[in-house]
Amino acid sequence: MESLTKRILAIVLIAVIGVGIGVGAWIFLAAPEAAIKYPGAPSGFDKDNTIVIGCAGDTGEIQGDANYEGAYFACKHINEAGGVVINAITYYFGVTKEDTDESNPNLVPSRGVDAARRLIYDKEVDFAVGGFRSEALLAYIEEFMDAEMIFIGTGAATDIFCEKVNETYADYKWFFRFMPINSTALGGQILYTLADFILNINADYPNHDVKEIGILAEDLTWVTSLVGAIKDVLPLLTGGWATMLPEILYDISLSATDMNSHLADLQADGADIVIPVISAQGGILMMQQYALNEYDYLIFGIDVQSQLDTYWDDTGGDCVYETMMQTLYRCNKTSKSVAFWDAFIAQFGHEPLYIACGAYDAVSAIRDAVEDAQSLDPDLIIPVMESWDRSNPHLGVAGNAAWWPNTHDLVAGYPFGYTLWAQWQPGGTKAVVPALIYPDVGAYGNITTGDYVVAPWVHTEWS
Amino acid sequence: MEAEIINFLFNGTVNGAIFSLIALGYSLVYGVGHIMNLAHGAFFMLTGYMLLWFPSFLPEIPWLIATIVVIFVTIIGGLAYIILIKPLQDTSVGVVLITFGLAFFIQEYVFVLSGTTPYSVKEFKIIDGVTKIPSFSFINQFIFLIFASLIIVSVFALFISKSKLGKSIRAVSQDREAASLMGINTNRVLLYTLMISAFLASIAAVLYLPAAALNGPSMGWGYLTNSFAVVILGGMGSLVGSVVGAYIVGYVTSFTSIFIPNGPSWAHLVPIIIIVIMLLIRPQGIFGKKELR
Amino acid sequence: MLDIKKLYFYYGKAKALEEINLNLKEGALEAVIGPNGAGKSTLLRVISGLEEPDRGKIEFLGERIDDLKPHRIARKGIAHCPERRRLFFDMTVSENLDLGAYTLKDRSKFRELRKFVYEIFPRLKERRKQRAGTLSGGEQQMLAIARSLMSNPKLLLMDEPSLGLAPKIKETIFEAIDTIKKGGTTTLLVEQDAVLAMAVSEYVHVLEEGKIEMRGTKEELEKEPRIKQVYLGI
Amino acid sequence: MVKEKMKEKINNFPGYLKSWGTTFIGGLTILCLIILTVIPFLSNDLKYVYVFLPQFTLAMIFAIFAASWDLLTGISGQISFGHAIFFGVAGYICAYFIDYQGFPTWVAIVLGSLGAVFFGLLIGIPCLRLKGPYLALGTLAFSLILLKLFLQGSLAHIFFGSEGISGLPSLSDDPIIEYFIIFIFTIISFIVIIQISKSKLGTIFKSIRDDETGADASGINTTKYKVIAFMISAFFAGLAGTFYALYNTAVNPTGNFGTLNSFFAILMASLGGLTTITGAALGAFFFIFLEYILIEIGVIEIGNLIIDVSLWKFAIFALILIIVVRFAERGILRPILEHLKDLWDVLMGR
Repeated sequence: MESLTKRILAIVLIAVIGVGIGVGAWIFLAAPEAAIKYPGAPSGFDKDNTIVIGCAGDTGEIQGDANYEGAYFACKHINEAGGVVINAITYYFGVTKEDTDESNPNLVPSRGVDAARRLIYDKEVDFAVGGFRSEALLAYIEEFMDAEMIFIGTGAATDIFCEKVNETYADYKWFFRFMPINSTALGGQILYTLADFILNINADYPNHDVKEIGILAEDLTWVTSLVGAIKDVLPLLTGGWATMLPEILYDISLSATDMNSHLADLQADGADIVIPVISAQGGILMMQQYALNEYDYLIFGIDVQSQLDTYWDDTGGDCVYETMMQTLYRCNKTSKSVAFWDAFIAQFGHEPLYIACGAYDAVSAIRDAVEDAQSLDPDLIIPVMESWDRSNPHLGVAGNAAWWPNTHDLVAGYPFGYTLWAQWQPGGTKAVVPALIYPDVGAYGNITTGDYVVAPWVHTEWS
Repeated sequence: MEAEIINFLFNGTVNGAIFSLIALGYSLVYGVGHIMNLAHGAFFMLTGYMLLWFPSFLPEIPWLIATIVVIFVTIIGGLAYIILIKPLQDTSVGVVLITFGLAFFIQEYVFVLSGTTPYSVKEFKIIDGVTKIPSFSFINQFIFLIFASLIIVSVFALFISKSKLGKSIRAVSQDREAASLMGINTNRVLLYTLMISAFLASIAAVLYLPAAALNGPSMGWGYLTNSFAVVILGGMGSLVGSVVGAYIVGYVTSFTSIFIPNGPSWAHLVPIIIIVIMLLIRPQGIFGKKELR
Repeated sequence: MLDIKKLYFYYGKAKALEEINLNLKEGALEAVIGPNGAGKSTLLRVISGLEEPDRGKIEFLGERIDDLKPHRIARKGIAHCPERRRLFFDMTVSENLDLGAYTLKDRSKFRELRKFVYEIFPRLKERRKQRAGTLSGGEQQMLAIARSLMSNPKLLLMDEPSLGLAPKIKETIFEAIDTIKKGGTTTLLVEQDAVLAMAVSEYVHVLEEGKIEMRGTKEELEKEPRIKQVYLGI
Repeated sequence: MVKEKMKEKINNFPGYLKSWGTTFIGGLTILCLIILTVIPFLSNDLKYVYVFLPQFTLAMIFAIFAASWDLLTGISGQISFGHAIFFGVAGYICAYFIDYQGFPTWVAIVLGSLGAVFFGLLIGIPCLRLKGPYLALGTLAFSLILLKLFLQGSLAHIFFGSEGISGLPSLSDDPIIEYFIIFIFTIISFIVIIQISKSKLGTIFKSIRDDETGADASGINTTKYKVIAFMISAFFAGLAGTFYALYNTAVNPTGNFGTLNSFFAILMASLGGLTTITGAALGAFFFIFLEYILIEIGVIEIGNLIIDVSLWKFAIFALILIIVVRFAERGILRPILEHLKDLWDVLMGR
């Protein structure tokens, strides 16, 4: 008798668990349609009339959030302006995001692949923007290409992607790069700027030869070609004036003592200018030791973290006098730049990161391309986007976007894609300083917003 | 050349000072309880982030905050032992897994609160500024760190050799069973050991990080790897070995970074290579004895 | 003083101790003899809490101690001088003695005890600054005994004090045991060398394969032919 | 003689299978296999096929990996904290031969796995002298060295640098076919690993684990068998590594050599329960789907409190690990099986 009760109980239990799993699965399969919201799109708007932009980035981290903010902000502006009309039907824009976990030091590429698939097959996005870490993007880009979906890169600078477009156009034609310009072009702009800067500053100090150039870079793949180019070309560009010190390629897990020893090493070698090529945490260590020791050289180069407005506080003000490449700052880079900058700060309470500018421009460009093509079909949209060349650029907030034929890569150089050079100045403000690659006053007004300030201790030492 | 040698000596010494503080605690815990505490680096990292968080709700008196943080981390070390490690201490895989879990949890918790953005905590510097000589400038906080480390290590050595608790710690590390026969509560001693170890890691962070930076939630692992190298070099559980090993690792790292071509990118491989070489040649370390068990 | 009732202990599934009954009066010196692997050391390990018995009861001064941790038992006044000495080899002789007196709170008692053990083992006094690991085997054994005396124990458990020692040193050790007995410390001695054990103790238990096979006073046992043959070699 | 025995075995096999199928473990295994076989066909929904189903594929890849770790550590007692060495090396070799030499995918998979075996030999021999935590440290150190070497930009011309190798072909563009390829390989791998652990070889491994000096004394060449354990384990870890590379269509240093991978193997195997082998599969499925569920849940809003669960996913992960390790020392597979068996017995009316 007892065993029978037990038996019945067990069967009931299994039935309950079975039904539970079934219901769970049903809810899980049925839910996505109802549950997905697309921020930015007008509420209650039909999914069929919403163009959904998928943001692939690292949720909760600055780059991923910037990508989302930029895309969201663009959608908001587009929708406020009445959306886009295709064949007499009004479409609005919405955004959605997935976490690719790209900025995790222990990057696991399968997360990015998973996120990409979620965007494509779950959120059913129409276009995707994002990506900033090449290793991750290299893995998940394949998903978008397999799904024949237009993907606009907003953060990764490696040439590889556009080389792939060039080599196997049929497989990769859905990829476009909106931000930043590729690393080769970036290298060129850095080289010209630096060469000009070295010669100018040397002229300012008759009592001191500014000629010894050091490089401090993290030992990762993206820097190798850049560092190689600086080493080989900078002396030539300065007419043999600049001499290069042995470059320091450091392990990214370095400590403060290591950084101190590298900086002291550069000092001992007699460096006058040090070019950092840093994307990760090394920058803060560098500036901290630099400010503390007041080393007798200038820091002028790439430090991605330094582009953030929080960097001043993060370093406790030690980043003062650092000059770095920055895609956009509040200046008249294009006619839209200043207005965008202010509106962005009003919306989000902080400055837009370069990825945010890229995502904003990318989504705006998608809108224009869709309108021109009068279709959502990538095969019709791609030719429209390809038609934006140097004679017919697409006006954005971060520059005039024009693509080289076949590569879907940005054209570099004023007035198309170029980077600004900004310096942290006492008091925590940043100034766009004059550089060879752009005029002080451009087509839309003043580009530079201040003059370069030589760190006072260096000034004393040199004069 | 002169500047390079000073650079090498100074930074090597600073490395040694910081590694010795961190590795000492690690080695102590291993020696006493055969506990491989993978959360040791996380204690170091957590201290740094607490220095960052606490000023927002405590009065901004640096030394007070620093003291509270150190006490906090010490208590966390103790709790980690009582709640997590003690029930598993007989299985080496279990201890490793649980301490890894703890380290991973602390790391992710810090990540959720502060992300991977680096931060500065320089308001906790004890001595600001630098001391300049013609060819080199010494960071004062680092000079202080070197002396503080030497003092702490000496006090620690004195404590271990003279105090009653120190003697019981040594007794437990040499023969746990015999120690318990003497009436020593071995688990209690292990608890104190873990707290001391967390305390040392925490002190190291308080002394060092203000002159450095919080380099993201995963920065603890590098110090843990260095601790491995140090204790493998000096001999697992040998305290003298830990200190000597720490300075050796410190100088070798610094030497590689300064004098070897392309050294900076190899400098962090050096401790790991030391681990492998020592394990293959002399697993018991320079000062260690062959394990009897 | 010590009362063991129906004690069972298993190593995994192997029976190590089976129905041990043992009663020790205050001030007595009793010995447990038996061949290698009979479970003599295990018995002491169970008493001092290093192993937890599977069944049975151990009472010390009327209190149950079989479920206590070793350090608690040590604090109750049971000192265990373990097999193979188990000294703290990296520490000096005097540090070993300090640790022996770990549970002792009274400083004057400590000094008194130290004087006492240095009297029994003058060699230790000479070598008090030396590391225990550098001592000779006999000296190590002396230190082990001295160390267990330092806690001023009510009951001393002594495990194979003669193991691996030269005959001459064995004698010294057993003279010391005799002195300790005269000092009034209750002692349970486990020893393989039956001749020596029986020479000092009043009452002897014979442990074979985990069971107490025989017991009696020295005189009683000496009459047993099996004891004569196997243990005394007569 | 041997042939006849084999023949007899083969002839008896259907009967054996039938009787095995009615036992509890056999029935459960067959049930699981049936479920795993029908799962791909349950829905045509794109999300189901492209997002949900690949989680199974991924879980199976990690199940092979974790099982290989269990073979080395659980069965043979050689504690490895650097299993990512084999996982990563095989992935890289496979990727290299496909991308740079144009080899067919399957040849590259075989080469990758064999490369891992070679590394098993390479790591196994020097690590022979080490025991327990020292061995753990040694293997960990080896994996860290490889990770750093592959990460260095200045060595990119040898080790492909931080960006690794990308643009590999998938096993199949159709997730269902990919699923079944991995499924078949998982079954084969598990059968082989379980058979090894039950065979004479497995007995030798276990005897080395339980008492190395004893095994040595009874005439077992422990050195040889330890290296064999390393090599077999490395083969399966390598197989999983090549599949993982093809699943991602790319390899990079942290993704393939990352210390986290080694720990994943340990976590999964010990969650399921050491030495059970099948526990590794349970652990792999548990962790992969835990992550999946946390991402699915996404943002929770409780009043004013907004918690992004997907941000907390690793913290929750770690917490679960701590709880499981702390309170379920034997892993969760055996207790679950025991309870299920009770239920089964009740259902069968026993």
